[in-house]
Amino acid sequence: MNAKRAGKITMEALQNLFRRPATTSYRGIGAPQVEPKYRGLMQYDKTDCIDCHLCMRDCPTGAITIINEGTKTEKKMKAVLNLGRCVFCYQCIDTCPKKCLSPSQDIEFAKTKKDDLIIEL
Amino acid sequence: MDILISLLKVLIFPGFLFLSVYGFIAEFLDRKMYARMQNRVGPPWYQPIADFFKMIGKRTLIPADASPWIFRIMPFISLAAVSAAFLYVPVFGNKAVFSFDGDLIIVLYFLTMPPLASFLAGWYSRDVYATIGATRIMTQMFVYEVPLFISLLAPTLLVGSWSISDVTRYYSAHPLYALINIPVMITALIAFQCKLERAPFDSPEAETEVVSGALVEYSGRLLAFFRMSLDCELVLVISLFSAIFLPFTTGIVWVDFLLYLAKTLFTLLLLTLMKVSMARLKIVDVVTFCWKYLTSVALVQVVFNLLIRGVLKQ
Amino acid sequence: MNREEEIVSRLCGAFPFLTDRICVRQKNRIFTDPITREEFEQIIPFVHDQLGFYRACHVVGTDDGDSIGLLYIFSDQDSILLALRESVPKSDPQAKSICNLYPSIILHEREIIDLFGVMVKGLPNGPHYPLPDGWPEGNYPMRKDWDPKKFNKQTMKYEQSGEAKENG
Amino acid sequence: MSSPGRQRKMAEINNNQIEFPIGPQHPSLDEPGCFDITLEGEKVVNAVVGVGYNHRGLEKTCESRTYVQDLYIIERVCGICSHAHSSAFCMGIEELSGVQIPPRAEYIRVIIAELERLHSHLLWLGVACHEVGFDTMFMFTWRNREKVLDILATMGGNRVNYGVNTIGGVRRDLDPASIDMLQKTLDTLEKEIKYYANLAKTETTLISRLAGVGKLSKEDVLKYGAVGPVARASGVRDDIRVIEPYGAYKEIPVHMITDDHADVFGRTVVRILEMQESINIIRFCIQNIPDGPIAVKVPRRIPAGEVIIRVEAPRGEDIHYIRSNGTDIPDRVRVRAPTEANWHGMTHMLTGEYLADVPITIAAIDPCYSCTDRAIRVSSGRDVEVMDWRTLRRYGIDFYRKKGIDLSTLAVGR
Repeated sequence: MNAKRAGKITMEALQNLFRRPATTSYRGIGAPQVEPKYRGLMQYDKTDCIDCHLCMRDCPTGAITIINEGTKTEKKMKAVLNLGRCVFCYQCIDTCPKKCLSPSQDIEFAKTKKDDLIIEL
Repeated sequence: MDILISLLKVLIFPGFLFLSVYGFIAEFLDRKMYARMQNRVGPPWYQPIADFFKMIGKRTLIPADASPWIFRIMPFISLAAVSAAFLYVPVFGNKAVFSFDGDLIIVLYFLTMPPLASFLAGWYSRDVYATIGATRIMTQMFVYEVPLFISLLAPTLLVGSWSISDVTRYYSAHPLYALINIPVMITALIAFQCKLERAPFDSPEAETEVVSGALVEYSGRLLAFFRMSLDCELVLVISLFSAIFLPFTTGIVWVDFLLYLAKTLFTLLLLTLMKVSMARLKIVDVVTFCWKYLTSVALVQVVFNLLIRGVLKQ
Repeated sequence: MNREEEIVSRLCGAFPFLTDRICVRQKNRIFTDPITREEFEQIIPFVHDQLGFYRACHVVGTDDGDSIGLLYIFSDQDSILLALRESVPKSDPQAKSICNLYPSIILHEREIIDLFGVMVKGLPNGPHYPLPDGWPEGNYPMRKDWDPKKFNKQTMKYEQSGEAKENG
Repeated sequence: MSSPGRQRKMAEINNNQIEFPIGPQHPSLDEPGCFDITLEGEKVVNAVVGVGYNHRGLEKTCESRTYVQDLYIIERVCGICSHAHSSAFCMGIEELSGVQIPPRAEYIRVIIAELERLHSHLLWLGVACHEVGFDTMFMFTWRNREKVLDILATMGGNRVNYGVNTIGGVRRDLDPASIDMLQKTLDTLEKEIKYYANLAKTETTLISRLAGVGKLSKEDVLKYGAVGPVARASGVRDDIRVIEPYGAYKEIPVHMITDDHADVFGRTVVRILEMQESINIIRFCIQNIPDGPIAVKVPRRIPAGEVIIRVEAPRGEDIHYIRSNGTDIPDRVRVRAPTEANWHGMTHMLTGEYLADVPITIAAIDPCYSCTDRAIRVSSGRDVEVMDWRTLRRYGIDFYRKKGIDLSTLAVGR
């Protein structure tokens, strides 16, 4: 086994012919499986939001925007995320004092237009 | 009527059409086996054909500095040479479409055309990568041609004929004699790998060094035909190899055809295994290896075969 | 006496002007206060030959208002980092390369030229680094007064008034 | 029509010398960099290293954002050694503000750092094998790298930018399920790494491509200031984990791997053995990890001061310089990535080699162009090539429009 010669990987390669491939064909399998704690698109729960904008302050890329469309008493909260800027670091989730933002495993959001990347959470 | 049948044989089966279809199949099998040996899924069965038609549909760009005439004609010269050579190799039964004494030499000379065409194509592309790739093709050609010729001629010494069909018939009649040729069978296989510019002898088209070597400026239709000629060259090589070194035929034409397929696919497997299992050799190492080992083994076999022939004649 | 103090005392012994201007800020880290070009040039051969600081890790350019600080960081095979700070005025930013003793500083000194506009003399010929070829003269991006928002990427011009168009 | 973007003419042949460009776009480079090689036949007589294509303005960006925001920007200096950069940055800020982070957090940082080293070295081994045309090994190593990435995704939440670090500790705890998964993966990896070590030492075609290539003697390492596996392969004892232990490395026994081949083969051996060492370190960490909190609170305003932090990234010594001015925004952040130190010996290594050895010699320092070039934004629209590219893009859009697909509304990649 320790002798020097060429083609040492041949047997392994031949055995691989009869093994299951380590990769999968991407065609037709839909969304790929991700790990349970994978950082996907965050979820926004507007009921508890106090409009403190702490998430906006800590966002490294300025991707998230919290908008209050109502008044101070009658809150009508909206979170807008620019997917083109978001780096999915989840700092906003860590920062949020009321836990309005929560993680999810949704990872499919490719778009064909740049403007479509700005989505409402 | 004879002309019509000859024409059919040349164009359809076992001529050009069969060659190109089998070329695509061989390329697919090669890629698929290569992928599976590396634990990957590999391409779907229609991938080579899809590639071919996709490239046909793309626009062809010719560099301003290149010689347009040579640039355009080279893929077709390469393809024509391979198709012509294929007619002398027995496919259906153990007789080729055409054969005469000495057709092995013709086939070998046709076989030098694809590398030569690549060389000219690369040289006249006037690109740095293509130039380096072309010179490497030339360097490599000079070192593998000698052991390849000697390796292929050694078995014919026992037969006493330089016709591929005769060689096949002779060894079918005496299959055990084929065992004598095992050393040159190995050298021929390695030299063929060298000729096909596949790993570990793929330094002319080493993508990490010279991008894709001589064909770097090719695109569109011309590249499609160049690739097709390389596929056909692969089929020609495995057919020639199995005709000379794997002489098992039954005499029943259809069974022989199936045997031909089995033998060529086995050869393809060997070539793929070689491609899988080694790192690319430097061009200097290729030169040393070919002269030092391949040529000497082949020469010893020639001397040995001459002696055996003397014994057999008595 | 540990390694840091030993190095400090040897440096102070050889160069009396360094006394009170050199200190151990953090474990294994020796910093100096700003020193002049001439003093710096005297120290460097000593640091290289006598103290065994074989590697110049990097040059950090800092914008200190009126002057530009060049923090040369050297390391030895042990765990000590020596940070010599040289200060050049912004009005006449001139420095001399130390690449004859430390070839590994070339890339960092080129960076100082491009990003801070300090004319480092004595570098070998070679491509400039890291700004692109068509970069306009007089734009030194890492200086504090250079605002990236005022730089128009299409025309490659720094617009003094107002903000250039955001091109995302 | 000439081919677009490649106006390169057949180089003038003077004294049999050919100018051979590798890059900025070349199959052997993972990222843009330009190496102007002067060839005499197949021999390299001169090589000019040109880097600087990957400037993204990170250091300037850091000066206009808070420390918390900077953490994620620093993490994205490099995709492969992201954890090393963010650890160094966190350690610097913790040092400046005088905070001691909990021991459990330090252990988790070490586990992630060693997993990162594993995945980086496996990636390197694959790339190196690809450079020498050994694609099978390339696929095998990347198959196993995928297992490490799965672990990292489970523990951190992403495949490369794990986001585990935060200022004052770590963000994610280690749960028993992922420890189980980690141990299982380590067992398989250990077997595979033994196989690679054996293969790299006995496969003759591989050895012939690696041995004697890219020589950088011990004296040259000291002269050019090379770091990491490049230095260790020449017998220089240079491993920050050993010579200046930080974090949990103070308690963990780390065995420094050195080799005296001083060539690409030595670097391969060092990296393979380091993977084995990383596995041992992770096992030690799993057994000895203390319980407790994983993070402490650090005030947003950092006291004024300056700090230099060194950590051992997979590619070598990573130095961060942070200067704070008492606000929550840093005054100056300077990242000296390991690759930046390794470029200087490159010309020396390349000169006298065969052309075939150039890609592997470049790859052997495990170059990370993004790490080297952080500083400023790249601009476009300055010369003929871009115009040509635009023409081609125009042509492409028209081509697809004829087929009924309109791509012109898509954002222009820049």
